[in-house]
Amino acid sequence: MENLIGLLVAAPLLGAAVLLCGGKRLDRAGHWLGTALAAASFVIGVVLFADMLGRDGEERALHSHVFSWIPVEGFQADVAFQLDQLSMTFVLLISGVGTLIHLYSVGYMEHDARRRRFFGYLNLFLAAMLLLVLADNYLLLYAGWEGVGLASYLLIGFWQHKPSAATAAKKAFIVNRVGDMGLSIAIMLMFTTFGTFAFEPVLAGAGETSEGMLTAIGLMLLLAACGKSAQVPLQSWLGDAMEGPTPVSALIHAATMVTAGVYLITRSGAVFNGAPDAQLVVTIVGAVTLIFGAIVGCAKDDIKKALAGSTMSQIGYMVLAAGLGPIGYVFAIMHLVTHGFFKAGLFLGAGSVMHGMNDEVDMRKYGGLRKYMPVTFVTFGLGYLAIIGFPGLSGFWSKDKIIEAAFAKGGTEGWILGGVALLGAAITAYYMTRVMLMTFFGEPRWKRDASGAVAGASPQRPDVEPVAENAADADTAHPATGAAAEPHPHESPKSMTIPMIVLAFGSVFAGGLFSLNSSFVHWLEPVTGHDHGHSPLSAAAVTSATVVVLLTGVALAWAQYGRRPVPVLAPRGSLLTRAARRDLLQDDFNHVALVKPGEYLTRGLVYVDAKAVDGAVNGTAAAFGGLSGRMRKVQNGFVRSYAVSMFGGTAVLIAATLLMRAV
Amino acid sequence: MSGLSLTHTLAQQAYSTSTGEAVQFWILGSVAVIGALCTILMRRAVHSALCLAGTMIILAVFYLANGAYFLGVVQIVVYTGAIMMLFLFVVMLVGVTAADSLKETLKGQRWLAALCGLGFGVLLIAGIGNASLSTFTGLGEANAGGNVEGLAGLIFTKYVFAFEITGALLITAAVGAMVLTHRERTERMPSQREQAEARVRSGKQLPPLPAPGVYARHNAVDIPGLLPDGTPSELTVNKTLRARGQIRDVSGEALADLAALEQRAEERLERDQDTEDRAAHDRDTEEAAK
Amino acid sequence: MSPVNYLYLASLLFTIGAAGVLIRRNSIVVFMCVELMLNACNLAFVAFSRMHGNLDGQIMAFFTMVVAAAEVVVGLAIIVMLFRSRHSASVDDASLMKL
Amino acid sequence: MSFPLLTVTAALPAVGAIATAAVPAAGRVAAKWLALAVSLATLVLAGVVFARFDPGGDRYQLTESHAWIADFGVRYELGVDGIGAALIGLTALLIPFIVLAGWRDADVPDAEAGDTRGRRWRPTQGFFALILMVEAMVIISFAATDVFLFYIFFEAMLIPMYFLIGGFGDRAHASSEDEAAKQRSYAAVKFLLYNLAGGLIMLAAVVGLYAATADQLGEGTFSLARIAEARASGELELATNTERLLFLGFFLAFAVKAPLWPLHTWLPNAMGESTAPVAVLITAVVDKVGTFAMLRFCLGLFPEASSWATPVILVLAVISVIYGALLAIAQRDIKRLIAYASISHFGFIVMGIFAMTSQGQSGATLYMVNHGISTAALLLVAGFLISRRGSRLIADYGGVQKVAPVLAGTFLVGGLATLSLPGLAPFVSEFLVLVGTFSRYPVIGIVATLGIVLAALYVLVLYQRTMTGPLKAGLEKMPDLRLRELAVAGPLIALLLFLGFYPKPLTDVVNPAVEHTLSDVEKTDPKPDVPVTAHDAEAAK
Repeated sequence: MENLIGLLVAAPLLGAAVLLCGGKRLDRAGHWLGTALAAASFVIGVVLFADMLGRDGEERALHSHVFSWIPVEGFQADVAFQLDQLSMTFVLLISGVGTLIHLYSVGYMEHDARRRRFFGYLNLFLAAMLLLVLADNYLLLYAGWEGVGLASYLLIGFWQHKPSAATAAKKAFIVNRVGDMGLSIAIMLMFTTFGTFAFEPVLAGAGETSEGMLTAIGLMLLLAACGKSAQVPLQSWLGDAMEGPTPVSALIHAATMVTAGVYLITRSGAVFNGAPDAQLVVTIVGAVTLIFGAIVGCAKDDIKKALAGSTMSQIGYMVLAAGLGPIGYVFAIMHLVTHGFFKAGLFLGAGSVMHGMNDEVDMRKYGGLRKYMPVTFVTFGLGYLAIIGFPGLSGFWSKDKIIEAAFAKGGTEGWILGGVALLGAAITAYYMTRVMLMTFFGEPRWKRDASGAVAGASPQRPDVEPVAENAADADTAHPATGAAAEPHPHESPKSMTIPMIVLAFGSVFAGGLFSLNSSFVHWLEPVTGHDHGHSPLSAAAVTSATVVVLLTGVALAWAQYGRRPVPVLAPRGSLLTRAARRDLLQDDFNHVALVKPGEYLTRGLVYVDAKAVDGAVNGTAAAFGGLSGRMRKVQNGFVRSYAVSMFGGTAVLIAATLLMRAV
Repeated sequence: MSGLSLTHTLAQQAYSTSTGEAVQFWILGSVAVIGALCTILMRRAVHSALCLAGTMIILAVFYLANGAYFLGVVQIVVYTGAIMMLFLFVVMLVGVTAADSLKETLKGQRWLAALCGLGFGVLLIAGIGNASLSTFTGLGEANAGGNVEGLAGLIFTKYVFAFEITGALLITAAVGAMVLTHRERTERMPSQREQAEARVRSGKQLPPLPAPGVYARHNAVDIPGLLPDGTPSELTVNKTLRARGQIRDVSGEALADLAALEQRAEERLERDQDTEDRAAHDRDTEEAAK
Repeated sequence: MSPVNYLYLASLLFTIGAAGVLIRRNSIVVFMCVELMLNACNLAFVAFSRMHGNLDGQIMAFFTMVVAAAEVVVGLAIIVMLFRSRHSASVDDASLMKL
Repeated sequence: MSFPLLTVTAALPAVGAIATAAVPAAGRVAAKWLALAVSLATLVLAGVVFARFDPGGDRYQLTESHAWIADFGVRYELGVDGIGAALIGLTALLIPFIVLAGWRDADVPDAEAGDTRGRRWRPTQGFFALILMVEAMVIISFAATDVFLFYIFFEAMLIPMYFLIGGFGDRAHASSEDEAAKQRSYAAVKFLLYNLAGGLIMLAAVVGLYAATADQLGEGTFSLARIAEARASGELELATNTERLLFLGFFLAFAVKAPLWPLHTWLPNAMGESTAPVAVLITAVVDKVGTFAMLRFCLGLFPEASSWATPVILVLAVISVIYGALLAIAQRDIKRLIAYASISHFGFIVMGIFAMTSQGQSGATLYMVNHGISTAALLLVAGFLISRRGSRLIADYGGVQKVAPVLAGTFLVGGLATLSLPGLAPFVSEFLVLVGTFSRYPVIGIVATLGIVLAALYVLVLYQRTMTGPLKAGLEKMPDLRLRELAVAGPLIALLLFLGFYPKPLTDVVNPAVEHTLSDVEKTDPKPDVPVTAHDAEAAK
């Protein structure tokens, strides 16, 4: 059984290798190969899952040592896997949802000349993510961590010829790098403290070291988590990441990348438990991001950006929960899984909508689509209900638990966090309803504006071009949008709808399933530990509060977007709205605080290098040259001046002799 | 007794010199210095040479006074006689009149020279001054057997090798001088025709230069011939004379002579005139008488 | 009067000669100045020989004269050559060593 | 006396160089093939060296020792420890790629080639001969265990390098050809002067070492073994100041070669002006001699002085790391950008060496190898790119990936290796260096970690500007990698991946050598505060 664990990672990795190195001859079948390998890793996962269920709680963890990676005196890094319940949860989520997204992409990308490479990247993404969650030491996790960063870079920038895409990809990678720096420092701290960085000894030894050290490690880990999970202050890349093809967004947001941070924190629970200050910071970050993302989500008209905002805030929920310690870990993961389902569903739905509206993303140009794409409508709707936490659906169970846990933290913090969580729930309900209404209800707004308005509108996929076509003129003409004068909404092909349906099921039932005599809690308890805390409010009270706020949110949204028609051109909006449209000025801040100074610094250094460092050397050289030039003048070739010097020299000699005799 | 007086006189001679010598030293010494100064300050090499010769003669006298009789003579014969003549010879060869300006061309050279010279002199004199030279033994017994013999004794015994070597040196020098000054004609001498062509090419004066002197009234080489208008022509005089400015320009007097000549011719013609009148008048009166 | 004065005179002449070497441009005159310096030395030698009461000093002077003679011969020959080659006796014109 | 394997390994390229140079002007292609064959044969020999080296064995193996200049105790002593073996392997490995990549760089139009100005003018032959000559000298310096022997080749290396830099540049990058030539000769002279200056200082130190040994051991010696033995037996006790001065003498020379801030300014010129293969030769092969020598000679000969100087050197190293990265970001010229990146990486290497921990030094050694390979990959591909457009300016490129996806892909992999992405070789070494430094000097370790973010910046900015975005006019016809170029890029990338996932073969060889070095300087790794054994991990469960 242990040996299978390696295969989990190996399968998609193999796929990536084959697809990327395979060359054009794989163009025809490549995507199916990729999907198959993703599915294969899912199947293996299921097998292992079954096997794991066979054993009881404590003995479920599997270990497999593959080979010794970096053996240096005292520093032993192995490629070794550890499959416990936590990892298993992720494996299933990643490979499952991942496979669905592969399937979906088959349809979504079929017009794309570089579809083979796209699937290669997708496989790479899965492989890296699986490596991340299966590693049994932090260094290997780091490898997966960066691998995810790379894959996201490749996928976000998949349409490289679009400067915006390339920039977004670079941004994502670099912001993540900042997080990675945190992770590597954390690993170094572990190494110097414990002499190792394998999970088990570190987490076991966490109790024995000082709280200060634990806090340091915890904060560094948090920095890493912020990078990957797009938490404030490293959230800025997430929005731009929408430049990637929609399946990528779905993959990044639902199943893989952004969840890594939550995984890291939960995995390192022992460290955080020992460092309350670190935990507090985690919860604060979570809470802030929660609101931040929600507000951004309210303002965006781009459907994907709106969903991105929601992702941000949902991850905020998870981080918040993870920060609560043993009370929250389980629910963080649980919300992560349910969120995996419905967010994937939502994104795929959004993608399907765009697919139908030939890549229009502006919701203000949607409207009344429910008649044209029923399947999308239903699945998207279910996802919507799930995410706002409509009682009975997945989101409800997980989010409700988190809010409870937040209150259960106790003390003022408890109240504040709980309040924030509730507020977040309300806002979530608001903006998701807004998305829903603007997209599927109301009268169609895409007919109203003259043809070409849609065509001209910011195209998402200008790259869709016949394989044969000469690449050079691809960015001058965009066949996909250029051709279509007018949108003709239609339902997407099977390969796209099926995954959506599956995910919809997930988003409806998963939560309930998990909460059934709290099976999920028991499932994870051996790994993360769990305690119920003592909530100042009864569960019922919290639940009802949640329901109330979400209804208010929905009502507000309905009042604004349901009753009166939605203007096609966005109104100027309040200051907050405008700020939120610009992601609450995060980029402007970064630009002013980091980019500009950085540019000046580098330019200045170039000058210094040329003038000061190099100049010092050249200056010395010049000085010598000048000096010798002067000396040269003395050798004027006139006998008499030589004679003078001789004569003077004699005089000096005599003077010297006299002095000597005088002394 | 007498021996004692002898030693006494020797000591006397040893510690100081006779007053006569002192007088001679002070007079000739100052002259020598002046000569030296003139040597370096005269603008014409000839004058320098003459001054130097003078200084050397004075030095010869000093040698004699110092009991170096042989050297004194040699000084006069060899130095003043031979070497200085050699100098003069070369000066003539180079051109006696080439008076070089004493204007300094090298920047600061003169000041440096003055400074060095001054410092050097001062140091030297200071050195001699604080050297303990108060006591000295005269050449009394050294020259006892005669100065020349003494020298000869030394030269042919103690310094014989140096002597031989100097001999060799002299020979070498003589040969060297010849080699240096001897000019080997490496190329064929240009024929007359070639010279003529060269002259034409260089646009020089083709016919021989006009002879000096005027109408055979003068035959001195230092008198320029006159052009038809009576002005003197530089070409006719040797350029050395020209350089020396030793040209006697006689054009002026030639013209004066001409004027005087015409003057006299004038007078002569007038006188002939009135004699004829008188003659005519006489003839008339004779005819009237008849 | 003490014969030391001869030494003073000698050094004076020597200095004058040296100054002449430095100041004059005409190579012949320069050469004369060198001679002057040599003679100054000779005077000093003679005076010394008188002071020490032996003739070695005079021998030195003698040799000096011989060497000076040789030197003059060669030197003047060189001057003549120079004059032939560049129609000038100025030492400053012979400054080919200038960079 | 066993078979002189090392001598032969070094001699082969030297002979090959002469043979190549002797090829007549007509046989240009023959010369190329000859050079390639020789370099491959050398690679085989180096492989044998690597295989024959027994990690468990003595410190120096395959030793050869002959009296050379008896009067000055100079001996012809060769021998490799793990570090030397690894680096000889690297050198022999890279040269064939360099030759292959420079296949056309030295060609001149047939009109010029052959008999010009009455002389037989054969730039191609010269180019490859010089490269082989450099290889020979580098191998000797990696194998020399006699200080004087090392010094000679350390310096002699400059001569062929000078001609390679000054004589061969990529055509028409500057406004005019002679403008380019002027910059080239400037770069070459700068390179020569910097390294000569360092070398002369070292010479003084070498003489000083001789004097010291002669003074204390009776007869002067340059032999590492002899000196180490004397030091161990207490015969040789250098006075503190003497040792420090000698150390500085050696270190300066190596710091110029390495190059370490602020002695680095020759590198960007040299790498910028020379052709890509020569640039690789500079940064990936020749400069390694500097860092290698720090490890073998500075630490080996002057332990106390080394630990005395450590703080300053570490600060300089970390400055190099950050400074190089920042300047790389600001460059407009692809090659100069890579050059500054290399400066940053050399900072890491020096940092690892002087952290005096086994992780640091093993990391540094791996870093030398990995940086060699990764830079070679990046720079050679960049060279292919430049040769297509004839310009080194980043601004002249854009959207290349549309027309030349494979080129773009290989370029990206090379870049990712440069920013040390896990799974590619440089990550292993860089992380080892960081950990090794951090465990003794946390602050420096953390500051250096900034380097990985900056690295991401300059690599990705470079890639974005050249490869992505709309296609720049004039690039439409740009061809993708040719077979020869693939043969260069492919194996290098494969190697990067292999060493990234399985560096064990290297570490096994390197670790013992590092242990020896550490024992020289009498340093041991700092112990963790709370050592956790697997046992109490079990207990905790």
